[in-house]
Amino acid sequence: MDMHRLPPFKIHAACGTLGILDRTRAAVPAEDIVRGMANMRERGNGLGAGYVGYGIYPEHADDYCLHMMGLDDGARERLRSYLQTVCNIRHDEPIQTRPTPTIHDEPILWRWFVQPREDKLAGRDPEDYLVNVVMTINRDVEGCYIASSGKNMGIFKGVGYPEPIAEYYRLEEYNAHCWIAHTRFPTNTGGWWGGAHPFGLLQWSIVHNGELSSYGVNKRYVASFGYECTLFTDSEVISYMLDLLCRRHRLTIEQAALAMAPPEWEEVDRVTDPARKRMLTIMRQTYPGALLNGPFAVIAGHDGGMVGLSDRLKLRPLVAAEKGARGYIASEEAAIWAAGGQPEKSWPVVAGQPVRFDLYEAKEAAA
Amino acid sequence: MSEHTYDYVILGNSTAAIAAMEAIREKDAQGSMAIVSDQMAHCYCSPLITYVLCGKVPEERLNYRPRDVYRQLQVTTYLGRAATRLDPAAHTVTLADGVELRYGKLLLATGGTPIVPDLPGVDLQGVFTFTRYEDMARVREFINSHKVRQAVVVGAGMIGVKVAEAFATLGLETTVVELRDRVLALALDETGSEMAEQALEDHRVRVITSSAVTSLGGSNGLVQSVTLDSGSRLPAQVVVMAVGVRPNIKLAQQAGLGVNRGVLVDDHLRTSDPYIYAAGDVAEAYDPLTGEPRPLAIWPAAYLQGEIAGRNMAGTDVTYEGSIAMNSIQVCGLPTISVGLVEPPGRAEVLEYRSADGKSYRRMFLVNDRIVGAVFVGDVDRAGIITGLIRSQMDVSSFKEKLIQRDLGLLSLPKQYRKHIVMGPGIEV
Amino acid sequence: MKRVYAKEEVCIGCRLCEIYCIFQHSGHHTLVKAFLDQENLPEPAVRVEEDGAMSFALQCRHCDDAPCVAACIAGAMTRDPHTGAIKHDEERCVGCWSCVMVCPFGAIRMDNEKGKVGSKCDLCEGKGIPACVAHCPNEALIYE
Amino acid sequence: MPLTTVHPQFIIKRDMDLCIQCGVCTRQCSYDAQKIDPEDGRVSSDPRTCVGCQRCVTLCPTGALVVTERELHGRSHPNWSLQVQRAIHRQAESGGMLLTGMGTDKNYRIYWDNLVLNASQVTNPSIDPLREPMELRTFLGAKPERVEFDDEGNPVSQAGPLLTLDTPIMFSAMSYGSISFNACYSLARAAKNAGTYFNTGEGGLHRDLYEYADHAIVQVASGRFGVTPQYLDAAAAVEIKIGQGAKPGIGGHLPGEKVSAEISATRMIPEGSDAISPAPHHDIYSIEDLKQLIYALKEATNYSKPVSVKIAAVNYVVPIAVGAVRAGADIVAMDGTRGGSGATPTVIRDNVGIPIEFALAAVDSRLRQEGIRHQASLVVAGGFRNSADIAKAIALGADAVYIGTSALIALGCHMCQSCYTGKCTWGICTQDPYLTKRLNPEIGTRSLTNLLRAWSLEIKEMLGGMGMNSIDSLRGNREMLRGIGLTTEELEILEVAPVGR
Repeated sequence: MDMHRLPPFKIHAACGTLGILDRTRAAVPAEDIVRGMANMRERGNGLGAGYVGYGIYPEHADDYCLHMMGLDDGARERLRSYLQTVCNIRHDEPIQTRPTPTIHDEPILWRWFVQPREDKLAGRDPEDYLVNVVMTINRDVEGCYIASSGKNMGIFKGVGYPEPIAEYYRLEEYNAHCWIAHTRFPTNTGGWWGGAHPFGLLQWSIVHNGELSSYGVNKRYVASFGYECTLFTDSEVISYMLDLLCRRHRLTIEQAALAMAPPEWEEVDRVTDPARKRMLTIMRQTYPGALLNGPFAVIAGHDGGMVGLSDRLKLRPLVAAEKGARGYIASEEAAIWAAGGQPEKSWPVVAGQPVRFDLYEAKEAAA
Repeated sequence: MSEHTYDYVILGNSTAAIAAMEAIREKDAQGSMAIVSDQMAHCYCSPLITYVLCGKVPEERLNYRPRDVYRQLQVTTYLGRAATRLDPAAHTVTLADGVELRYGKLLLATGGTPIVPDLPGVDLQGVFTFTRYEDMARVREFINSHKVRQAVVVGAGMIGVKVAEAFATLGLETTVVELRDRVLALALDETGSEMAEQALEDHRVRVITSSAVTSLGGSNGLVQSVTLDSGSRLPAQVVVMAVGVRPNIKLAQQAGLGVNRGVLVDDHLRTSDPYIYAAGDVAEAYDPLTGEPRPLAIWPAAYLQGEIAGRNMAGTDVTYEGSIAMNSIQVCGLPTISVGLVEPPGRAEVLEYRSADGKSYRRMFLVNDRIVGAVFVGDVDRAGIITGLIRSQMDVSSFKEKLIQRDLGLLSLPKQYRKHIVMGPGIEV
Repeated sequence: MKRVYAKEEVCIGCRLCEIYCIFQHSGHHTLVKAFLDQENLPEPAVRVEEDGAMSFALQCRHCDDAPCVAACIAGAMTRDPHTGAIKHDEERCVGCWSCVMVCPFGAIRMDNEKGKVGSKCDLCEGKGIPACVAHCPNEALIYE
Repeated sequence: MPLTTVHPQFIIKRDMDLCIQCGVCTRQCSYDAQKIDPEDGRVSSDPRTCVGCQRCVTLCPTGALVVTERELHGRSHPNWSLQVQRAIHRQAESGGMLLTGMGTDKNYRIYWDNLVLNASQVTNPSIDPLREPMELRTFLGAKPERVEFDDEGNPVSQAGPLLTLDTPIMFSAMSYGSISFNACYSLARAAKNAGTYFNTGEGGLHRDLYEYADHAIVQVASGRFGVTPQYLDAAAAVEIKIGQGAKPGIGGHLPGEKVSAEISATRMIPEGSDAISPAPHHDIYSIEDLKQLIYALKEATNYSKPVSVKIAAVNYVVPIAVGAVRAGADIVAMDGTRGGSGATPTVIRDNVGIPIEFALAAVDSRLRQEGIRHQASLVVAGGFRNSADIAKAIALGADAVYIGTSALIALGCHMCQSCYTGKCTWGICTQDPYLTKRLNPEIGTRSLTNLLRAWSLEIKEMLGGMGMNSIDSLRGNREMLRGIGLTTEELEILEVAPVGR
């Protein structure tokens, strides 16, 4: 199964998504997220599932953790030899797994805690540097694919239903304050480990249910800023888009959502407050390439918490809920109930309007 | 209140009266109205009586409005009874049979009476005037019941010429005698009259001009001959006196209303008495071309005056801009039209056109670049354009040379005038 | 009432208005048949005036205070109280040309053989939009 | 007159059973091919002068006329086709350049017909244009690369002056002088109705059209005709005309007899004098000269409106277009080889210039690679026939499309390619008042507004079918295209996948 040089065609899929965040950073037991995902079994076809956990490597909180999937034994060493040239490898170890029925053809799973090498940074922004490293690995290091590259977070995904994948990756051994999970219904591929969601880049992780008809425009837009799409999935493009808008253009999440799911011109024309109208107009004039058109529902995880966004016509379900310190976002409310019992408050995510749950500490910092 | 009281009373039953009746009813749906006429006939097109005489128009097509027009407009009719006395103070008019009508407003539309010169033998049988239906009926009956071969018509005006044409059509040996030196002198200029005479001659009507009738000879009460001032004697078994018509002002005069040759009226067609109006041949209204009032015995003017008088009587305020003299008469198949002044004052500019075959002729008179009169003989196509220019007194200097051309059209007129018409809601000339 | 107005700036002098006016009043159902029946082919009630690049089509204006109705001595020219259109009754017309004398547009056409007024625009009453308006290729005639 | 060996091009057939001798055809033909024979007053026709404009056929009330192209006869020869022979006959007679109108009639491949558009089926649903607003709003001009905000959350980034289009279709440059005032007037009013723009071409802006100047893109061409401060000030945008698709590299020539009083006033040239637009701008001999002119125009309009540069699509269109963007152009308009023209040497029209499809694909890709695609909008022109061509162009990366010939056809043009004669029977490409009346601006405006409305509806329908409710998601979305019957190099240049992949 050639992971790298896939025929350049678009991968279509439907999916189920669920995100749980404990805003006090308290650990969310893995079984909660797994129970929620099991409830959405119908939304997947067993050809892909995955989880992202935030706060799982407290001891390496400042190091970038690269989750590697290797095609063959040699892949690890090939990655090591390249990685040494660009980063200081603090520590590397296998990702603990256990044999699990229905999980097979698994790649070599290894994680590396790294820091960019000062001598190679040459004044460049370390995060830009790391993005390049990840894209170079995915493109040039034979048989090697980086699933996630953020700090104190990691993505555990593969071919299978959500429960066996959780079982296989022994998720119960991790203490994450935020789990985001995804079950996949790919259509035109047999499914492969790297293609499963979530898709991660640095702190961002994306699970996505939908089908971007604007994929061609979005792909070429992020490409013109140096992001090279190799997986041809919507979530890859969306994660690059978030990284571009929030990290490099330093837009707030609301502003990024305005670029990706802007109000229609009819609505903009009706806005009376001139400042807001000017802002909406300049955003749509500047970011047509960021407009995600077609149905989509996205849950994005980042250091500060979790965000949900759906397309401006709400063609895919997305619902949010709260229970105590916990924030939930999911494709179905039933999954939320299954994960953590009846929430105090639940509401449908408004079309085109982001819903965000932030860690309490992040709020105090910002306030 | 006696049953003969009406809001409106109209004396007369011709075009002016009918126009007034219809105008009043359109403005005032309820007002009670009566119409009085010394003639029994239903309102009829008087100019057509010569056509009926010679059979060109069947008698049943003579009526000017449908038979039930009075019933439809709820108008009470008093026909065959002349009005004999008018009392403006008492607002009453007394008819020949003694019936007295009380009126709110009264219209005098009694038209004109034919002038009958006081000549020896004028009372002989076979001598007629020819202005009313009865005249035509009596002439027709006389011709059918007597051996008539020759006819003489005295006066070659509008009526004289048409009666002569009718007699000739009936096969009578017809002669028309005219005091002036040419026929239709009031309507046409010299060339026009010449062409009209030629048409009459072609229709076997003998024309004798510049001569007057001195006496009529007859035997056992029937007219047999007409003697002229030249001394010649014309055999004739029927004679029609068509020397002219005079406004019928006797009633108005006796009622003390202001009269001249006709009943004097203001620009609302009111007479000197605020409740009495006058319209048609009886009235003497303003003529914009001559600038002073004069009686104008022409059909379109009568209709217009009647309509405006009616509207004013019914309470609206409409001014009458006056009518210009105009005549359209087909002399034995030769169409002739004349508008405005036929004898132009002093230094008028003259435009003239004569077709190669001599059959059609046009002449126009301009006074400081405004057309004041025009004559068309033979080819009268689109003559109304010139009529429009005369009525509007438009400055024609910019297209003067086009006026007389045969293919005169609206395109010959300045764009503004044309634009206004072609795009305007209708006639505002 | 609705009338036909000519927009001189866009009249192209093609005379289709005249052709369709003739056809409409010809009593025939096909244009070709109408024109084959030469003898009783009616005159068009609309007349195109042309002088170089200037041209426009003119027909009876159906004036509000129509002088022709006033002038007609035979009661042939009357106003239809319902439609307001000026109608000409060929039966009653005696060919005295009083209407020709007073029509300021020269829109009344004389038919000298018959000695009567030729065809006069009846606004194609009962036949929908006037034929001249319907068939003007450049919308130079409007009916409003 | 020596014998002409140029045979008539058309056959005029008249069905005598249908002809009613009404003479409409004789009044409508401005080429004396239909005449009334004075001898018997009957209509007759002379095919030698007929140009096949179908005017008589259209206006004949009984449909009695058929005008067909006359098949060229003579022995066929692969190298010496009968058309080639005719051209030589003509030049042997005239000794001059052969002129023609309209776009090339050589059957180069039309690449739009080798591209097909995508549609959603299951995984992503179509969006129903009847229920959802389909957004075609398009902005032409320079946009910021990103939006920076101040502390209060207000954007500090500024877009350059922009044109706002309600539909990504504009009317291409057709000057007053080559086409009639009524045609210009119709284009102007239709542009205003449809919320888009018309282009004055090299002919200046007629004083009566200033009322529509807020929808005008005014051209500054090598002849500088009619370029005044008011002209620049009143317009919505200024366009420097470097080239035209039908005649890349050469200038233009409006014969003196066409330069009426109105045209001379609008172009500010003496009445009756030939209006020559020299081949190069004689003040632009290099890219930096273009930059100077661009900024001179920006200064003159104190940076209040976008400045466009129109070039013909030629071999080096990529460096030229990218250079123009770097020289400060807010809009780059590229006119492909199938573009139309009122009068052009046939040999240049048929042999010079490249198809717009490749120019567009290459320039859009290069601008994206250079990361400056946002600095200018791409407008393409040249032979756009229907809304599918437009949608495909937008998918390749165009912001908007100029249409010229299709607009003329909407106005009545029947592609007889005789525009240069100035006797256009449809009143479009002529100044003769007897002919210009035939284009009623009310009808012209309505036809053009209808065309734009129809095409916009079709584009919305196609967008909905592709699961999009905004043109922003189609612009440059080459995923939505697939190539049929194209070579791999062609697919590579177009960056379009073959059907089936």
